[in-house]
Amino acid sequence: MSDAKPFDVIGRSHERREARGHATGSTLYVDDVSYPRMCHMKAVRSPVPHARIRGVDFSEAERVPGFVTHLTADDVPKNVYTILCLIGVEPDEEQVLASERVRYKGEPIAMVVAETEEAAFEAAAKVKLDLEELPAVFDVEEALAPGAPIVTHWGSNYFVYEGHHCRRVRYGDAPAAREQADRVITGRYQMSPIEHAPVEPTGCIAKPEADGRVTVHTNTQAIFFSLDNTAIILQVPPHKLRFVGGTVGGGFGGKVDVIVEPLATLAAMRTGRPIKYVYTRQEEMQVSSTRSANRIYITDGINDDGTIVSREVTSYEDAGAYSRHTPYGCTKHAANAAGPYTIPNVSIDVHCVYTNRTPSSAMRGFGVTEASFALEMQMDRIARELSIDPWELRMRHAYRNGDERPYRKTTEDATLIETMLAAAELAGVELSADLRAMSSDDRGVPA
Amino acid sequence: MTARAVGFALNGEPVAVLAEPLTTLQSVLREQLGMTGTKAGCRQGGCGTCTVHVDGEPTLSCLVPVENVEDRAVTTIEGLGSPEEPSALQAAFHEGFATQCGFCSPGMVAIASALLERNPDPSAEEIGEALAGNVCRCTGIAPIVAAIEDAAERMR
Amino acid sequence: MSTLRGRGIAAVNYPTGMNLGGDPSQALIHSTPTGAFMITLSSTDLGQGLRTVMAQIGAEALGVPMETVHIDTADSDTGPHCMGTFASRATHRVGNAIMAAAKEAKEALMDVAADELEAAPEDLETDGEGNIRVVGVPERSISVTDVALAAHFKHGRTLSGRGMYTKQKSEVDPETGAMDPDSTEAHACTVAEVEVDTETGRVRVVSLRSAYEVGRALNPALVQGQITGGAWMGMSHALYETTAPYYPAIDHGPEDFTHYLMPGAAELPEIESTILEMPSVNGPFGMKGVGEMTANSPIPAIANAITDAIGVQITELPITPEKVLRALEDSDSQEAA
Amino acid sequence: MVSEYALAETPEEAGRLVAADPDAIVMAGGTTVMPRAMLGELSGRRVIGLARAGLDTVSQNGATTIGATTPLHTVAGLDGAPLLAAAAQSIGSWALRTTATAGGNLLVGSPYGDLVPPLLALDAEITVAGADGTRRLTLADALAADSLLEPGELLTEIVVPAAEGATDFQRCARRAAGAPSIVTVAARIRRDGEAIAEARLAIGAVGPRAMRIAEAEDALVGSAGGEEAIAAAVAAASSAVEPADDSIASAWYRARMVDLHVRRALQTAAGAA
Repeated sequence: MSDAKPFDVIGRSHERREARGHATGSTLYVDDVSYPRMCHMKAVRSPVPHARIRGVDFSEAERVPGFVTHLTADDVPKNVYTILCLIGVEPDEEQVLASERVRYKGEPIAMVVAETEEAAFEAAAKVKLDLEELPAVFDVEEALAPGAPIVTHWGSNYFVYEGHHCRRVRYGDAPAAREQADRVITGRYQMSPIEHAPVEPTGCIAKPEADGRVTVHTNTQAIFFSLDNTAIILQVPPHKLRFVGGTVGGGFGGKVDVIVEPLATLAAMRTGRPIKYVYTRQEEMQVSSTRSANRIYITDGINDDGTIVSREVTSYEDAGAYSRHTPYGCTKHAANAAGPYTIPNVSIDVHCVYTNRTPSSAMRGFGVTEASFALEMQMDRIARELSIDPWELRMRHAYRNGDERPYRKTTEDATLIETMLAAAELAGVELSADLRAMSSDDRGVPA
Repeated sequence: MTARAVGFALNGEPVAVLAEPLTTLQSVLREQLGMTGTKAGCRQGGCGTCTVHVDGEPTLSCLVPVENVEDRAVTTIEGLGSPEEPSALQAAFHEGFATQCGFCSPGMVAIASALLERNPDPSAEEIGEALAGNVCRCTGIAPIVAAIEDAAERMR
Repeated sequence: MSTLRGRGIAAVNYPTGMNLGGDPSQALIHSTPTGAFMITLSSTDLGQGLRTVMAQIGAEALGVPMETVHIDTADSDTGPHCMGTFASRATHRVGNAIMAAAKEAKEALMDVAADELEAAPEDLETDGEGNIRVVGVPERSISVTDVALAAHFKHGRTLSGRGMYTKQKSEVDPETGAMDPDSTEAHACTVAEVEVDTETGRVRVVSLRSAYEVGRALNPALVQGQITGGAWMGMSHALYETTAPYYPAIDHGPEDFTHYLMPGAAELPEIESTILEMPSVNGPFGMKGVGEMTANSPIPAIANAITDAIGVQITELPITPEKVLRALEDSDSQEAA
Repeated sequence: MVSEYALAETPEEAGRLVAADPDAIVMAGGTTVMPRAMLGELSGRRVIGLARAGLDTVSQNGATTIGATTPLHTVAGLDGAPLLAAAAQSIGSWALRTTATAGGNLLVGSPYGDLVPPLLALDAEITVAGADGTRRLTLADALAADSLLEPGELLTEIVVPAAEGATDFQRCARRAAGAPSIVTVAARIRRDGEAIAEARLAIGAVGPRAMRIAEAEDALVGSAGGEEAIAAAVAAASSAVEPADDSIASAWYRARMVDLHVRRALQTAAGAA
């Protein structure tokens, strides 16, 4: 390759366009916007992880000076939804506001609108909840065991993929290959639930316009996705809504949920006043979605020469109380659960499991981050048990261009080997000539 | 009527506001005085995005009632420089890719400018110690430390 | 106090774009009368630098200076549809949409320039500095501004383009899992070095040295920003972060940044990285999505380095000092037995 | 909204305001009160502010007298009080320390009161103003009572005698800066010849309150501060504390860190004494 770049603009480190505004505090974020007569909204949340709702009493809340109105499930036109309905995912199951039953600690039961933020907090705290606590389940495998408390409304604690209780990949015959293998190495790997922790809290302002439309200023990561879901939940024609955003103080996947916009829009339509709804940090930390805490079991059939002949993966994604993006994440996980390696026999089961936990959802790399964590620890486990150099084990199995993936796609942009060689060089790791001669375009067999 | 008039100097100019008891300096700055460069990342004293200077001392404006700053001098990010005339520190931040989403940047600049006023040649450790209360979720912090070192160099 | 050192590696791939596709994005481009180009989108800048990179793609594809290209984004009344900023998709999807829109807009630009220069459009080129000239005859040149003025006030033509990119949605075979989950794959490999304090169980990440294969780095500083930030986040995931410290129990969930732990400046390792560019088949200018992947290889690399240091594999995240101490005590008692 | 924020202008006024309204919330720096106020939790309550009451002076003449509202940032910069300075510097962040106060740190409760173990090790006393005048008592005695202050009382100052002997402060946390303590340990050892004549050991962040470990001190006094005596002191500390789980560390881990950091603190102090 010649040193001269063939481009004028591409490949150059142009200054970030917003950077000057960021460094001087002049960039405007959602919470920096306010309007005359703007009200604030806060949530009344369940203090327990699973309960029947017997009653909600607003009488004391209504007496707080500045109280404007409250919202409950009865006010939400399509209160039960699922965010991925836009790409055909069913069934609807998440409650915008809980009615009859709460399924996780922190689930919103009602909203309170007040003239000031402090009054909204105070009024929300004064709403009296009459809850009958129910047994809860927090562990993915316990949730699938017989007799577990049932989280969903359809009677099982798992998502159904076209008639299967998990998302599956079957390539070759992994159990048969394992039987034939010289040895079997298994591992159990557990991710943790992780908060996106954007420094800017999730929030929006919904402002009614004179022409009957509502303008929503939001820090969503996906303008139309949020608009369309809001229209569906509120059963209003989408053209009645205008969503404005584009400047987000960190997302990491957490701002692909559509929680604040429908509620603020509903309150704006209700009151005729601009409504600001911004999460507190406590809500961000404990109520907003997390990364799923996958539990991943890997069983590999391996021959004594270090060849992995089969890989079986059983993974449990902890969706928490509602699906959100987890059914999608499970499929992405299933596609990636064998790793960037060519293994002739692969069997993958990824379960989307419901528990009484805060729902998990999209987060930077979800589905793959968890798979990579487990797989790369498993590769090390194999290397240690067989006393094989971990570089060699990986590079021998690394997928090559032209290889078929377990999901039956032919590889065309593989560069794992070249990437590993570059990392080894950077880290001063001396690799053998055999390894250095490897290429993603050549299967080759090291001597 | 429980509101009280409070006067203080904001970025060198006298201002007076009418505030209900225990209103935070943060909300007075943001909601009454239009100084939205002071951010509200947690309002628990844990993220550093609301850092301002009170009589030169770095202070978390979410923890301070505005009544406490009566007759004092408050400097916000807007008082440290502007897009047209950024301070050396602000220039080092934007030129050095020390901002990503930008939400932590004003607080980072505020605490760093307090540091450089006291210590024109801080070590990476001293910079790190100064940044202990300021959360950045995007950059990995290292670019921010580098920008502060760069600014110190520019100011010498 | 005794310190154990260890080194670990991890190699990962990462798919670009929404899993299974079906995630369209559009771009509209038009010129102002004086030749600035407005690119209208509905995409979101999360801090990764989307506006900057989209302007770079637009400027390169149009052949005009970067400073004359503006990004107007995320107003559903004015911007065409975009699925959103997630799944390492924005630069790929929206960038491809801009490429398509720019092609159309540039054709209009060159057509009008050809009329003005009395030359054939195919004989013209942009110089990237705001001019269009006849190839090989640099003195026969016209500024983009003059072309735009002529287009508006003389020819009555818009200099505009529409672009859309979508990867057809793939259905999953429910029996076999056959599917098309990605547009291209980026790659990363991290070598982590750690020190483990055997008395406290604390892990110090000494260094993270990584190679990232990103197709093409459209803006190397912004790619580096993702890498440095992602490496930090990976380290944070590996050693610190959890909303449920006693998972699966829900007790003692942290509610603030003081208790929700992430590494600070004092915990930063030495981070070094190499960027490899092996252009993809279908990304704009060969790019691959890099935003999410950067956190992925550091997590298992650190975990593997800890195994290397202490001789026991800790397989539950985050790898807290307590887990390290328990692992050390368990292995001691096993050895004693 | 709170009903009133009454800012005292003098120490005397502060004392009067607090004595006259024992139900009021007394606020020094405000680092724990303000977030609660923001959430509307203090609605209708009266708050007495000490920010302008002149309780923030420090004097050093042998003993160090620290006004109750002295910012931790000031304590962290005190010359000649290394134990206190180290503990203060380890708390929170710079911008927090300019606001959080020494007195507040005594009253805030575990796991935040990192100043308390050093003060206990130094035999600090506190001055308390009440309706019937002021009283002076040792911090150790105050902590042994049901509550540090009686209703209507105001903490006005902390008096720290000049340290005799050698001291050490150990802190265990997940991050070098800005993380809550898992364990804090302060030790002070004075020798008379070879033998330890006086020993202080105080532990914080482990249970609901920081505490002096008298059994551990007894195990050291009279000994040469060798391994055996330190081991006995560690064992005494270990059985005296009642560690709890929180989001930062489990009771199991805390217990181990108590042992380790008590040992480190005693070894350092005994070695330097």
